[in-house]
Amino acid sequence: MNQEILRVEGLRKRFPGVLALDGVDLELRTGEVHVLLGENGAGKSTLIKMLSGAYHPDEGRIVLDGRPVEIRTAGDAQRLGIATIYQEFNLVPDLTVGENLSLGRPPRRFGFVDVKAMHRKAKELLDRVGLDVDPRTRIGSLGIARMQMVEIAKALALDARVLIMDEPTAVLTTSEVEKLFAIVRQLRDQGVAVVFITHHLEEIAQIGDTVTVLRDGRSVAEVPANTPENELVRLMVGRPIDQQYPRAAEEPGQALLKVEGLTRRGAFEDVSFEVRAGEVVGLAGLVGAGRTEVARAIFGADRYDSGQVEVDGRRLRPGDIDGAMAAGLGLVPEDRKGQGLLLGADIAENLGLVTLGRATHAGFVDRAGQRTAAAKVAGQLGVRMSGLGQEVRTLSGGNQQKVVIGKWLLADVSVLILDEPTRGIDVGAKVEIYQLINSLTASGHAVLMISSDLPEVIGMSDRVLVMARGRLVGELPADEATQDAVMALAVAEVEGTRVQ
Amino acid sequence: MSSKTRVWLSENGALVALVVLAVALSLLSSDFLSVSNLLNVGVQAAVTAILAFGATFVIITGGIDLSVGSVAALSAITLAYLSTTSGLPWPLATLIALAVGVVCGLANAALIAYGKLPPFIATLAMLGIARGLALVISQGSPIAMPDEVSHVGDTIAGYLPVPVLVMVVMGVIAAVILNRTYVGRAMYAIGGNEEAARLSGIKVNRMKLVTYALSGGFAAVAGIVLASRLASAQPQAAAGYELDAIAAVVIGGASLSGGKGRAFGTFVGALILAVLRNGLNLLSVSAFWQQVVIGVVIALAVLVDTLRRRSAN
Amino acid sequence: MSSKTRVWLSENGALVALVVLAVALSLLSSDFLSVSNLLNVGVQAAVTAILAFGATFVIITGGIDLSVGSVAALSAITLAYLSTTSGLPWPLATLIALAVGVVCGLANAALIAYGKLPPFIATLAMLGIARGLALVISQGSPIAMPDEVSHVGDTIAGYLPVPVLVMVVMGVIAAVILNRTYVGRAMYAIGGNEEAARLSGIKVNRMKLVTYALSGGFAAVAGIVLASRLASAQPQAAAGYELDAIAAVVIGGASLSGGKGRAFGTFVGALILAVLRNGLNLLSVSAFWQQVVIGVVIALAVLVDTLRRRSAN
Amino acid sequence: SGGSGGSGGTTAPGAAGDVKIGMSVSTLNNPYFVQLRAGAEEEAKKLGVPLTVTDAQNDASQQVNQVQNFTSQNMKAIIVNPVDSDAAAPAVKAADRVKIPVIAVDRGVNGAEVAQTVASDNVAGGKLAAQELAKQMGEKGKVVVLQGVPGTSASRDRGQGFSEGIKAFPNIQVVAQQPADFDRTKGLDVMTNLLQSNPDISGVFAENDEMALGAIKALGAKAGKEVKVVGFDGTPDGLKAIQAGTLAASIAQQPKLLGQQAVDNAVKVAKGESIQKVVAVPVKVATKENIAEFTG
Ligand SMILES: Nc1ncnc2c1ncn2[C@@H]1O[C@H](COP(=O)(O)OP(=O)(O)OP(=O)(O)O)[C@@H](O)[C@H]1O
Ligand SMILES: Nc1ncnc2c1ncn2[C@@H]1O[C@H](COP(=O)(O)OP(=O)(O)OP(=O)(O)O)[C@@H](O)[C@H]1O
Ligand SMILES: [Mg+2]
Ligand SMILES: [Mg+2]
Repeated sequence: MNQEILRVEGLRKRFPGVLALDGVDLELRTGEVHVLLGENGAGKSTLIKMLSGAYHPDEGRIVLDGRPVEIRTAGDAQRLGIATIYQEFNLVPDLTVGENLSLGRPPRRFGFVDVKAMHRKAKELLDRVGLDVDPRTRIGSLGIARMQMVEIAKALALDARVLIMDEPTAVLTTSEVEKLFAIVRQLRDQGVAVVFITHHLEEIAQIGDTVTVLRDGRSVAEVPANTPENELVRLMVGRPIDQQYPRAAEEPGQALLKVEGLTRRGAFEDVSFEVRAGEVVGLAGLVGAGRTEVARAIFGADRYDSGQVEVDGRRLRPGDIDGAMAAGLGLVPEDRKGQGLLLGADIAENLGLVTLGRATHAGFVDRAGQRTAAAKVAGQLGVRMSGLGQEVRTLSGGNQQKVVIGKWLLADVSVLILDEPTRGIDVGAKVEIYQLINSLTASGHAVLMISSDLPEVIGMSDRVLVMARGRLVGELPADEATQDAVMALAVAEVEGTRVQ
Repeated sequence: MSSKTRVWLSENGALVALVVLAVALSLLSSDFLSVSNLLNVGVQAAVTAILAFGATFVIITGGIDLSVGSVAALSAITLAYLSTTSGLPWPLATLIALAVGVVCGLANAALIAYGKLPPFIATLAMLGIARGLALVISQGSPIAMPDEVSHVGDTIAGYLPVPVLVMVVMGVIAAVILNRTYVGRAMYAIGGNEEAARLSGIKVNRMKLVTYALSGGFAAVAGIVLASRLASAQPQAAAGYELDAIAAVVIGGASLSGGKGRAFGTFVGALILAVLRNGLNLLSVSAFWQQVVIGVVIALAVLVDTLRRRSAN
Repeated sequence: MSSKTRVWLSENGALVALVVLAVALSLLSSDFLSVSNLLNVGVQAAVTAILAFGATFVIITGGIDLSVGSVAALSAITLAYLSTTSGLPWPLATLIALAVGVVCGLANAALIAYGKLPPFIATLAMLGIARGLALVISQGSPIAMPDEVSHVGDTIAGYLPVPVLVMVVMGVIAAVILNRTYVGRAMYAIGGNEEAARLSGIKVNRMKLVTYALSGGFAAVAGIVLASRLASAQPQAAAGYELDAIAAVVIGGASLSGGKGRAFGTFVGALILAVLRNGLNLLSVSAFWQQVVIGVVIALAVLVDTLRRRSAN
Repeated sequence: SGGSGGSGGTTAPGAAGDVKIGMSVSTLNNPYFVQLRAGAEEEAKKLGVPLTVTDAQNDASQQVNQVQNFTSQNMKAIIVNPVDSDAAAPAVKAADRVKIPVIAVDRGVNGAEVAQTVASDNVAGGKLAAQELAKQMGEKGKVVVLQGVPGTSASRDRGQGFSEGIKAFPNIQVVAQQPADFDRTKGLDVMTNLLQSNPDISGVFAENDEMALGAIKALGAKAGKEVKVVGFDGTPDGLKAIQAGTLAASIAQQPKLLGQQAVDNAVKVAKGESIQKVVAVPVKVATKENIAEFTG
């Protein structure tokens, strides 16, 4: 089986102000899962975008089946049997799941689109990835994890020989990851070559065969996937990391966030909990458990039917973001592209957004002051950029995420809700963010952290709340919160009711 | 109300507004609800509707076409000039006139797809260019349409006006293209997320060529219908119709940011505009107040729709 | 070329087009490059530029304002009517006229922010309403402006035209608002990603009120300048100027999808349009060809800019 | 065949209240047509007939729509002020089919029979303008022409009349013709621009008074002295300018009289009376000397 199928030699790509790739080599064999590892901004996505026809290299060549090939468009890549799941979703929100699955090549009869066949095919693909949605559902109405599963199904539809996946697990919970891995193994066994990008180191040993490490746009090593995590980290970051979850628990103070009986019909019911000063409370659950909905309702981004929210003793009016912020509440949303960032604006502008009001005196904004503050937080988070003036759109995914977090760190709110805060962030930078969370709680702030990354929730929370089907189903103190315990709670409630 | 009905209504909100408007008018004016008047409304909606069908394609891709009125005039002038002044047989002249519309659309698309011009600017330029060429060709004077073509403005069997027929046919064509063809679905994809469309292997530039060419072609048809109704091609015909056409599309539920829109909605939008103008004439509303009333009713019609949709959610 | 210069140029591409256009015209016509002619161009750009500054706010938020021309006319008619016909003192009449512009803008914003109407529809409705009211108030005839206000159309010290002065002042105000104030920065945020702006604590609806109110206020100023130049307020003044204003904003580098745009770019865009019209008059281009030439030059101006920008990358 | 369209035979004479009349005006964005409407409305009030006026906003097809709508309303007579003489034919034919008489006012209708045309001749007016301008310029010098909206019949006819008329004066040279769209602001801007390239002109012909008033603004102190401006229409503002001496002359069309005559005859034809085929409302050259005739 394992003969070479694709080879990349000396690939170089320059963007204005950055040398994104500086001579990358990569060798891909059939029937292997090849993991690309590297810090945020190392050049992973740029590399795969040149294989998929989204970008064109400045120098270097791509060899497929021993012959050099030119991949100029997405169509070229598809014809060569290369399918790609991008880090950022490439779905059309207003079209249905079925149409997105056959985007660009709908089944046709007599020249007309055959809607029935389209939905039939879609159903098959959805079954394959174990996603239980109607092909007629609008993509825009799906949660982010379901969208990711649709993306995966869409790539499968191509029956490719080379399948590239750019951080597919970043937004998935454990059970979806399991499903995904089953699919990947199956494909690998059929001889498909898979390129897999992830920042979850534990996944590498589970699914990978070979690892190529990228650093600063260069390929620095090719190692087997069973290389110890510490070693991988060292190769990637250039130094070892002693503690992945450096949580320093505090003595909790008075309750800063109190949620009582929060209910919105069809989304969540009777959610009550509190978060105290100095505490990090984790909120775990399966995809679609309703965690995001609860967080948005608390913050005032969405309405709710009944219940109440108090921050620092002040009762919040439903649907009043401004009031929530004034009371000292902040929310880092899960969807950075849709809800977090002004993609066309620069980094300074984005980082200053939440604190815009505070930087305003008599109607005028202190932009110099904002810039200074932005520079500071960008430095703290290690945002890899050509300057504060770089358009956020052109940042790497992980660095975009850092910007979303950074703007709230600047706001210095007393209660910060983080929804999937480290999605797509590399190990090194994660530790930086955890340190920042620690310093928040050390200064008496409270943090509610929603995360689908179980080790993270467990490693960083002082208490873990578990949600299932819109209800809080349990609470575990830090020392009892193991992956099994959390999953047991999250799944127990679901299994009885879900129709497969 | 069954959930299907509700979904259907929420997708066809403009229709509700149209019905309300029609009921109100038939109460206010006894002349409104006669067959002959309703056919008048149909005839009066025809040109805007046909232009608007073409604009629907463009708007669904997230673009805008300001040139439709001018292109309509240019096509009609070309037809009249070639057959009347140059003596070409009318079928050939008609074909060339349609081709002129398509070529204008292609020129728009080339500027947008390859020149990366914003659609607003490219089609604004074409608005001037096509109008200017219409004036140059006609030397500023109307040109008589060939009689054979002018029948397009007539009435069949004494009651069925041909413009209404043409409007319906063009509407069906637009609906089929949008719902059932590759190009149509690609338009939605491009308007919904151009980058995703491109990365899914859709040839975005080529699709844009088709889209604007369709808009140009529809404009040519509209121009011919308009000139036939007047039995003469006017160089200043359909001036300012672009805003009406776009309004019809947006009233019909499309979004100017792309990805949304339906031919039926556009049809209803064009009818709302025509019913409104017809009704104000029937009610003898003073000329100055008419513009005010039209403005208010357009806002109300769409407002009712959005409020209803919000309360449904 | 230093990298700073390059960045500056890529942000001010329209300026390059303007310079090329000006050089071409000064070669073609010896009359173009005189101080008096350039001041003429300034005067002729003034009304469009002021309208366009207002439209810049709206376009940056991702909206569109089609009502600016009508609102300008309504404000001017209000001023002239109140001071001439009703005998109000002119400073009071002027204040009320400005308020009328602001109120029209607020009405637009209310429909958009709270009624969730697409900006295209809300402002199209206002286009009709404001124009209709201007006709109703004036009974369709021009009204003389009070002499004191008409000085706004004059020239100071024999050479500096007041409209140019007003344009520059309004431009500076627009630039300061956009770059330095909370409202301005919020406009960019809303246009860049409305949901992200909302989740960052920006009161999106309130900001939209301010945005459209500013646009209405600027339109009122433009209307007063226009009427002062003629010493009479015309009910049909500035009809169709909305497209010119939007074109100026887009030529100046703004994007109709929001988040981008600068007052200086808009200024250059308005100058390009004025220079073009002035040049065509100087060169005595025939009436029919003028529209063609304007169309071609607008397309070329923006094309040069986009191509240059692409080759820079 | 003046009464050819008469369908009102059944209407009892004197029961004027039954006689509904519709009138479609080409545009109301111009004081001239506002006056025409005013004349019509005054006359209708005097005669006690309901009159509906619509504004076609210079759009020929909108006008056809309005006439069709009039037929739905069972108007007894329709007055059309054509946006375009050729394009009005189908509207007239539509009315003809349901036997409603049509009166054309201000502009004629080509290609369809109307019961009556009440008009002043634009081509003749253009000629008169040329003669008056030449006279005031001493039959020599340079002239510029401000044209109306390109492609409109008013612009065509007046322009044609003027160029024919001016040919009789070999020492007068037309140095530029530029469109200003019948608009006062554009008249001002275009005149300003033309003065840059033609500083030595001594005459201006504007195809309507609005543009003439704009041109006068552009000319400043020169208007009425070094440069003679002749306008068209004789609007109130135009007449004021003649009194002030800045406008040399205007070809006055007496729009009020046009409106009056049209309504008067529409009522007659609706009642089945026979009317003349053509009513020529005279165009007159309004100058400072005879201004009293017009302002009275
Ligand atoms: N279109 C672009 N214009 C300018 N710079 C870009 C562009 N695309 C990527 N870059 C830059 O290239 C570098 C590599 O980015 P890339 O997206 O490949 O990183 P990555 O390894 O995928 O990181 P992550 O783990 O955060 O996704 C980054 O510094 C990024 O800012
Ligand atoms: N495809 C769907 N159809 C209908 N409702 C859905 C669908 N997807 C999600 N929902 C609703 O949204 C609720 C929450 O979804 P969401 O995915 O935001 O929750 P979450 O717990 O934050 O999960 P995630 O891990 O995706 O953030 C679900 O309880 C469900 O009611
Ligand atoms: Mg990446
Ligand atoms: Mg979530």
